[in-house]
Amino acid sequence: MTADSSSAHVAVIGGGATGAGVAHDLALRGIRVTLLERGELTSGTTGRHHGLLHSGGRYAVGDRESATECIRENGTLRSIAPGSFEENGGLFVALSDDDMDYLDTFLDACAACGIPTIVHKPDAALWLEPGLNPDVKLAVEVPDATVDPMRLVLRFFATAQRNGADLRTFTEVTGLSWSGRTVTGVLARDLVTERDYELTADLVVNAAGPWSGQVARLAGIDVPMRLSPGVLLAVEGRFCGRVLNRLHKPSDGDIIVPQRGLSVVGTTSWVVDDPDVPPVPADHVARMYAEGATLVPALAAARQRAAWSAVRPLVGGGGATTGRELSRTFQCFDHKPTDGVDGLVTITGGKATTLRAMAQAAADAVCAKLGIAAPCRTAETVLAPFSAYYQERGERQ
Amino acid sequence: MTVTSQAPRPAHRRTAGPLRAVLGWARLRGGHLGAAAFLTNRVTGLLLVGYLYLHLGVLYLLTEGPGSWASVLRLFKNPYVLALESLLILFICLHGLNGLRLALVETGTGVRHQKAWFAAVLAVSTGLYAVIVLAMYEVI
Amino acid sequence: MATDLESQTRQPSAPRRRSGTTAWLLQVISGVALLFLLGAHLVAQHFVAKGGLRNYAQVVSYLGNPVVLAVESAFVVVLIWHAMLGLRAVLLDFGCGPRGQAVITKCVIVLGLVTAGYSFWLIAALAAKS
Amino acid sequence: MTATATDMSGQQPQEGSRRLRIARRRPREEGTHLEEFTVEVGPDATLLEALREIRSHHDNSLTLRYSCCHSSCGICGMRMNGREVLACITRLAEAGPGPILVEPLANARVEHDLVVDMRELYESVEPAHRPLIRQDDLLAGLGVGDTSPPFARFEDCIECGLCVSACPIVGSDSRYVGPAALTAAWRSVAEPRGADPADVLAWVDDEQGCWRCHASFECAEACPAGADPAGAIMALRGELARRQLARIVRLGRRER
Repeated sequence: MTADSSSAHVAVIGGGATGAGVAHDLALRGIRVTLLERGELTSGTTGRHHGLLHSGGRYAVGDRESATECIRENGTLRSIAPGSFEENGGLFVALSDDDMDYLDTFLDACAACGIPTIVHKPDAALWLEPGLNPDVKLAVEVPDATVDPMRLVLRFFATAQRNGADLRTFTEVTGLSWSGRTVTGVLARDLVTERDYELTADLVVNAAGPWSGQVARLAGIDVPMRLSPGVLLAVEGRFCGRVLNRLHKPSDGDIIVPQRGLSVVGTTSWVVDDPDVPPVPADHVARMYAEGATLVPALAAARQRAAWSAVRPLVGGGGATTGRELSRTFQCFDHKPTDGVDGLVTITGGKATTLRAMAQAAADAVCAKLGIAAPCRTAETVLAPFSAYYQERGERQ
Repeated sequence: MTVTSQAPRPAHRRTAGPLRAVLGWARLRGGHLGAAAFLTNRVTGLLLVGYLYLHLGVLYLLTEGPGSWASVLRLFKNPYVLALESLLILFICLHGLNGLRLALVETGTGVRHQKAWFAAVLAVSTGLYAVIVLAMYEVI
Repeated sequence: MATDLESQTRQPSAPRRRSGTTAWLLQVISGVALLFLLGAHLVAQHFVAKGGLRNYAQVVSYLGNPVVLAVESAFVVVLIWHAMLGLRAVLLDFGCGPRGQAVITKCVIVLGLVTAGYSFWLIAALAAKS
Repeated sequence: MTATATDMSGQQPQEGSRRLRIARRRPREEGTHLEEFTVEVGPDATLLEALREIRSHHDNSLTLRYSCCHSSCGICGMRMNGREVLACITRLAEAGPGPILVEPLANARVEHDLVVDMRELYESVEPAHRPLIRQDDLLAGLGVGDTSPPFARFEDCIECGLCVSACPIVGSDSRYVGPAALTAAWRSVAEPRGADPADVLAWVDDEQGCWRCHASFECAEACPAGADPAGAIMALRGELARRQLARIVRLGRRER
C-alpha cells in the first residue's frame, strides 16, 4: 500500500455534507481527492435541512451518544466556521403537565451529556420570546444555533478545493471499475458534455446520503438503509428570535427554526424506499402548522412560503417502521471484511451538526486502509468563506 | 477590516450592444408602476429635448422680421398643431411632477410608497392637462 | 456642465471629489428651479397673451423689459444644463463602453455650449430690436 | 421534493401537463437553443419540481442549481417567461397557460443551460464588506420586539442575483456596480460591523456606483427576500446628499 499520502488518490461520491467533510479532511491530510456529484453541491438532503446547529438537547434523553457528540461538534463548528451561525441559543418549552414531568429526566440527561442549560420561568421566557404560547409553564435554554446549511457546507468544499480537491459537479457515477474483488475506480459520466470516462482511485468513498444504497448496489452490496423523509414547512415572517423546541419525547412537528425572514417548522418522519421523489403529504403540512402554532400561536395565520421534504439517510436493519428510534450516530462500512469487496468504503447516517466528526472517522478509516499516517487537523483549521468556492473554481474541463 | 478599495471590474459581463440595452429599459417584467415611471420619465425627457430644438428653430423666424413671424402665427392657428402643443403641456407636467417624485424618493424618503407617488403624478398631470386643454380651446 | 471628463475613466475607489452627489444635487436643484422658470415662461409668454401667442411687436416689447431679459436668460441656462445632464444620463445607458461614454460626454458639452450660444444670440438680437 | 400536495395514499391530485421551453447551452459554446419538454405535474407544482422531473425522466444532461427548496439559499434564480424568479417557490400556475419559457439569469455569463457564473455577484459584494449577520429586534407580525432583547440574524439578502438580472442599467454597462452590491453597501453603512461607513460611502459615491441607478425599481420587484435593493440605493443617495449638503452648509458658515 502506498505510505506516502501525496500520491494517494481517493474518489468521493456525493456532494453533500458528508462528501464535503471527507473531501476537506483528506485534502488537509495531503491526499488527492476527486469528488463526483451528479447535480450541484448540496442539492440533496444537505441543502433541505432546517438549519439547526444542534446542542444535542433533543437527543439527550433518547440517544446520549449522539447528544454528547452534538454538543462537542457544536463548539468545534463555531470555532472553525466563524460568522456562519445565528448564535441566539434555543429554548425547550414546556406547555403541558406531562411536558413538566419530562423536565427532570431532560435536565439530568443534558447534564450527563455536558449540555449547559438555563431554566426560565414563564415571564422570563415570554420576555425572551414574546411570540411564545402565553400559557408556557417553563423554558430551558440550551446552546442551539441556526446555520445556512448550503453556505456552511460550501465552506468545507471551498477549503477542500483550495487544498487541491477536484470537485466535479453535474457528473454522475454510472459504475465501478474492478480488478478481481477490488474496486480500482469509478465510471463517470459528465452530464454537461455527455462524455463518459473512467477515474482510477486507490479508494472509493461512497458518501451519497440517501442514494448510498444505490451506489453500493453498483458493487453488488446491500447497505441496510432506512430512508426516513421529513416534511418541513417554511412560513413568511420570523416568529421567534431563537430556536424553539417542545420539551417532550422527540416526536413530530416540535421545532421552529428561524431562518432570515422566514420561520421553518419541522418535522415529521416516515419510511420510504425511493429517495428520489419523497412526497410532501398535505396532512403533514397541516400538522406542521398545528404543531408550530402550539409553540407560537401567531404562526397559525402565517403565509406558507414552501413545504418540502428531505430524506434522512438512516442506518439499520429491518424492523423499524418509522425512522425515529434508530440511533442517529453514523456508520462507516468498510466492505472488505463484511462483503469481501476491497477499495470501497460507505459512510452514511449521522446529522448535519456532526459532519466534521463523521468525516474525521471516515478519513481515519480511509488513511488506515491506505496505510497513511496523517493526523486529522479539521478541528483547528478555520474554513474559507463560502464564496471562495465560486471565486476560485477553475473553468469546467 | 479595511475595504478592499479596488472595486471589482466585473470582467465577464460583456457590455450589451445599444439595441439590447434599450430593449432592457422597456422590459416591463411585471408591468409595475415603478418601471412605468422610469420609462415615462425617459420618453418625456427625450421628447422635451426634441421640442426645445424645434422651439429654438421656430424662434429664429422672429429675427427675420414681422412678415415671417406672422406666417408662424398662422401656422399655430391650425388645430392639429394646437393639439400637439397641448401634448407638450402633458409631457411637461409628467416629467416635472415625476421629477419631484424622484427628488423626494431618491433620498430614501417615501421610497416604500413610490408607486403611490407615481399614481398621484399621473392623476395630477392628466387633471392639469385637461384644464389647460379646455382653457386653450376657450371652453372655460 | 457634465461631470468632469476624467471621472468616468477613473476607478470608483480612487480618492475623489463628490462629483456623483454634486451632479445629482444640481439636477434636482435645476429641476425644481425649472418648475418655476418654465412656469413663469409659459405664463408670461403664452397664457397672458390672447390666443396664447404674441405677435411680433408684443414679443419685441416684452423682451425690451430688463427683468424679463434676466429671467429668460436664467431660464435658458438652467434649462440647457438640466436638458444636457438628462440627455447624457440617458445616452450613457446605451451601453457603448467606457470610450463611447467619454465621447458622449464631450458631445453633450459641445451641444450644450452651442445651444446656449445660439439662445443668447437670439435673445440679444431680439432685445436689440426694441 | 416540494409542495406537490398528495394525500396519504400517495396518488397525486389530477395531473396537468405543462410544456416548458428551456434554454440549453453547452459550456464555451456561444449558441443557445430552446428545447421543449412536456411534463406531467400537479396543479400547484413549482418550476423546480418540473425541472427536476425533466432531469430525472427526460434528459439528465439538463443542468440547474438548487439546494434549500424554500428560498433561503438563493442559488436557483432563473427567468420564467422573462421574469426573474426563484424556481423553488414559483408555481407554474403563475406563468399562466401555454408553453413556459425558462432561461438563465440575464446580465451574467452562462456556464451551461440554466447555470450562470456567480463569481461576479460575489466579487461585487466584497468591497461592501459582505454584511452577513445583523442585529434585529422586530419579530414579524408581533411588533413587540422592543421589549425583548435584540437577536443577531442573517441578512435578508440571499445573494440570488435576481436584482442584477432585472436591472435595465446593469445590462447597458458592465462597470456599473449593480443593485446587489449597493444593497450590501447600504447594510454596511446602516449597521457598520467593524467597517468604516465613510469608506463604503466613498466607494459607492461614483457614477458607476449608486448614482448610475435611474430608479426603475425593477430590482425591488424582483427581490424574493424582501431586502428591497431599490430602497437601499435610495437610502445611500439620501445619505450622500445629506452629507454633501451638510458639507456645503459648513463651508458657508466658515466663510462668514
